[in-house]
Amino acid sequence: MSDESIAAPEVLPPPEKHVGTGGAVTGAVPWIDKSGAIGGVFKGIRSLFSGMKVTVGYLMRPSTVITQQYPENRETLKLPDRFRAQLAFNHDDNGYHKCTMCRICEEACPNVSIIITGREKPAVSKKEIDSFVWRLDSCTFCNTCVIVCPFGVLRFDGTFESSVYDRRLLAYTLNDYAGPVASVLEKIEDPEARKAAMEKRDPYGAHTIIEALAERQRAKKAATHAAYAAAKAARIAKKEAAKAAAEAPAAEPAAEAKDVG
Amino acid sequence: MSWQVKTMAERTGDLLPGSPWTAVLYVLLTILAVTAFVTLCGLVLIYAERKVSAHFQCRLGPMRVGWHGLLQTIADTIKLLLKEDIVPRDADALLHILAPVLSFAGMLLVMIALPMSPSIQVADMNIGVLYVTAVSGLGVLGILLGGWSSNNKWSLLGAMRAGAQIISYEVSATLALLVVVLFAGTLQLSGIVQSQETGWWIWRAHGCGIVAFSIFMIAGTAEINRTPFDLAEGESELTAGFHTEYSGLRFSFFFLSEFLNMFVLAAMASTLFLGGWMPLHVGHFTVFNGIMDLLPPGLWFTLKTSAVIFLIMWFRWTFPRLRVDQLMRLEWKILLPIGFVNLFVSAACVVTGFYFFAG
Amino acid sequence: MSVNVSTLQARISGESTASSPLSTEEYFVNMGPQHPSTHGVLRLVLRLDGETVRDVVPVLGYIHRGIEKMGEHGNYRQFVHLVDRMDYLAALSNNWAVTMVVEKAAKMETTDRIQAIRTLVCELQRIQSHQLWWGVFGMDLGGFTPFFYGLRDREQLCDIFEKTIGARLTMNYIQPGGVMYDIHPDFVKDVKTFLAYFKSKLPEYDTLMSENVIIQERLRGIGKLSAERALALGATGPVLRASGVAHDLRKSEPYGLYSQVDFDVPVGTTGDCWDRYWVRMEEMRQSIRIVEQLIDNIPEGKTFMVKPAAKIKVPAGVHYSHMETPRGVLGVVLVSDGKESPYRIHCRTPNFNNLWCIGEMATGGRIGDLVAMLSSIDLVIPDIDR
Amino acid sequence: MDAPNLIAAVQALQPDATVREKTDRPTLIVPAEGLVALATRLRDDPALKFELLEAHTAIDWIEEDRFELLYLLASIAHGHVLTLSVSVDRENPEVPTLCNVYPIAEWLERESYDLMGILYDDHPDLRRLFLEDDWVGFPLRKDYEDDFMLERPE
Repeated sequence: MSDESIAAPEVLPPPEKHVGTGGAVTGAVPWIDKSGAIGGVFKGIRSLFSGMKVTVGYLMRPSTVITQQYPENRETLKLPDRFRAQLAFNHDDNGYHKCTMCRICEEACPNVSIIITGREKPAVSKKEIDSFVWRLDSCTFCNTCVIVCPFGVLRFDGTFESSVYDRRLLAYTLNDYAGPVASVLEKIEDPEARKAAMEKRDPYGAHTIIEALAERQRAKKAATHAAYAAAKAARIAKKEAAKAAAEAPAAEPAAEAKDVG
Repeated sequence: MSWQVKTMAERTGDLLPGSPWTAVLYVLLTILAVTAFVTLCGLVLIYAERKVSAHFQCRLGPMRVGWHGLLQTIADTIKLLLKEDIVPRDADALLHILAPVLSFAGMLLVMIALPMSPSIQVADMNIGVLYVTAVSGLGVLGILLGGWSSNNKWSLLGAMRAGAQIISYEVSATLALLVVVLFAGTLQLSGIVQSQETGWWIWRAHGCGIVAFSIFMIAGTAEINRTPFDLAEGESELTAGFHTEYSGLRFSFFFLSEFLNMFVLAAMASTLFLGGWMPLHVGHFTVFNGIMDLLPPGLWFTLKTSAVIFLIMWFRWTFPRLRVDQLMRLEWKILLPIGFVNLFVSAACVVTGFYFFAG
Repeated sequence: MSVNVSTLQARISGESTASSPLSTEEYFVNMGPQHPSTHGVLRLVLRLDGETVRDVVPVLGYIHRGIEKMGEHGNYRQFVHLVDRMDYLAALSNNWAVTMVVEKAAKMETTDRIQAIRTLVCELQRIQSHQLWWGVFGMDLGGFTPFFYGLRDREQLCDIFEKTIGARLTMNYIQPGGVMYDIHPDFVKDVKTFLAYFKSKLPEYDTLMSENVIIQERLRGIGKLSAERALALGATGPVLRASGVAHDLRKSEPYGLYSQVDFDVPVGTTGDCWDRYWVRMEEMRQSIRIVEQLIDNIPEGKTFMVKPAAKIKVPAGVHYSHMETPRGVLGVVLVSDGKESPYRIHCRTPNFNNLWCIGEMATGGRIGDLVAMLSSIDLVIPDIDR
Repeated sequence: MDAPNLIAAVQALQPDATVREKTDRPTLIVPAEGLVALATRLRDDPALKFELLEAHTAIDWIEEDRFELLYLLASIAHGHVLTLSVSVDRENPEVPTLCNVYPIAEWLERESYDLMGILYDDHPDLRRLFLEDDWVGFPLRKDYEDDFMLERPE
């Protein structure tokens, strides 16, 4: 019985190019030789006992337990820097961000989890961000927004406990304030003027923006459907015309000429 | 040292002529004690299984409810009691309800015959071994009915597997029991325990005992449907086998009887092969035997039973499951012939008196 | 010639094939979509005769998300993260397959460092994927403990990936033009620690499972698939190699740095479940070899060749490239019309074709065998449904 | 066999096969009628021996009003690859099935029928693969629409 498993493959031997650097491995199967009835039984039983030795080894060594008791070990639980849990804005020591509202991240996001709105009346510069909305509920944590951002505004941080009771709260406003970027703010000498240019933003206040967007989307979808239907009708009409034209020429070549005209 | 065996049934008999009402009270107390024991035993076993399996697998197991999860089983019981009890629409409702009770009753009936110490035994029948074998067969009826009445193909498959498996392995288990009966010369369980006063049957019989013990353990594990013989449940094959359609209290009956069957098996194995409540005695070495007698017999029984239960758990958390035809082959082609040969050899040993401390 | 569109009802209401008067009644039973050993939402309609399987009809689509259609609406870079969700146990391989076809079509240059990192993480993920498979295989055969050991060792690799990539499952790491991040400073040290650890655990895997007599009895001669049938049924990866065909794209069409490393291709002989088991066990050892050769020799260089936000333009035409994931050949057909988003993307996923073999294998076996066969194919259902 | 030789060899079998441009694999455009015969010969010819149908997919060229079917063949014994391209009419997309040549085609063609609506003649079990039996429409077609589709907002 054991010979079978070590025998060379009979069908379709591996082509030579596969052998290359290492070659194909066959055989060396740790197969229990059951050629002798009694001996085979004993070997089989021994294999069972060696398995039992492995498991009892772990039972005897409680140090091998790897369970982490999660809520209790919050203090010691350290997630790596790159861990993708929640998108966050990089605010510098003054609390200023660098987002210029270039919308590269919004465009790169595969599923519209980032929605950026600009201030209607910018205080200082030409374009100022109003809200940077990130939808955790539709985010796939692909990290694309972080790597495409030319100013390093975004980062993923390890705050992974983000459950809430209302799913509308899963849309976060990431920027602390609506207003110009750090470089512009730093040019303003007067601290009062700086404060006036900045407007506080609530991290959980994004759902109004999303609802407005959804409304727009519904309207657009209706329009798209109408466009699809029109395109389909046009295609069918074109096809009908072509068919008619294909059938027609034998009978009425003049009619075709009229159509073309 | 001689052991005064007095069962609860005998005590009731003693009480009956003088004060019949006390006797009735005593019977009621005994019933209460057995029920309490069954419940407690189930709780402990489930907790032990979860902890042992966890540490086999580098886990911690239950840790939250109570100290190291001690109250986890109680919490689970409450959860099971509060769950909705569903009887499928197309099920045979009467049998569906009856099945877990039957399964539980079979286990409970065995429980009263187990000698746990000289004074803790409900009834000591002179046909104890026969009774245990017969009554423990009731369990399979519950499983078969449960699987059939559920009106679910997976359940039916599980029940059929269980039926074939339990009835087959009963043969081998009985053959192994007979070896001990031969050596002890009695079917009475307390008699078998007392016959091991000079040593346990597992080693006194030149190998016959250990072979019979191995067969009994394998066949017993198969009878109580535990891995590697858990084909009736086979969660990766049959989702949950015969109890797929059970929920809440009825499921917990199946669950509890499965665990208590494990206790019954371990208790039987320790009674027959490991001396039951009898301390570790070696022949007539009085000093050694005297030291061993310092531990009370009840504790000896508990220790031995726990050891056997641990062994069964160890099997479960190490081995994969056999296939259904391999299971049958193991029984009819391997265990049964070995069992028969073993029985004949034992008979020869008994006739010739060729075993340790004979007579 | 006739086109006859059928339904599932028609497919499973066929006449019983039993002809003997002593034959028993056959019946249908649904295995799945909620079943412990279909590993997800796969549904198999079984025609059973007692315990014997007479026919298997897989019913798919419970997790079909239309990834191919979604791909047509985004740009090339946005498609990469979608394929994470196909074979989620080998997300890096999926990323690389898409990246490879885009880079090949758009003729993007890469450095040796990029290729070395890609090769390394993919091989580590091959080990990771096989570890999980090993555990699940044990569980499907009724032994629970291997599952925990497999996951325990997998966790070590998850930690390594967490540090470098930041994700545990849906990586989106390999991008057209490079890799998202350079490797973490601890990467080399961590991988070496892991290799030392895992090499001591592999013999334990063997003791617990491979050498166990029950496992061998359960797997030997079960679910045989001859080399001809395996090829005809389109099987690839370990399933094909277990049947005796040494087809491994890492050898035959080396990509990444596979041409520079020395490794063997394990090949089975009979194509039964045991061979598939053994091929995967051996592949873990070979992957360790590959990682060992590369880990000290990661060349220096850039890790991203273009600006991450740069638009990718693929010349019009049909492009195809394929690679060897832990489960077989993952090919991506990319049809471009020269615009920013693909005109059509089709993924030839390994599990889709491998699952088709189950009908061939399972007929005549028992339910327990069917579970072993399903597990030995190492199915990941989202990879089938896409 | 390298690509030019391969194309020449196949063109010897099927003289009206033309080379498809803009691909990175050797690709031949063949008519639908002789597909089964050609595939059988490609599989059985010892010099070609395409034993693996690696992938099969359909492309909806809606502007040109046709479907293009791609059959990606591979030979493991010889290590060469070939793609067959078949064009069918968009209104009546019927092609012969390759089930009898490559058994895997049964699934690949079912997928293609399910999502693209290609009809395969003589297919033994042509039914939906992913979607329900009563699904209306073929989602991968470019003109497919249903109420669940979301558009990316501008």
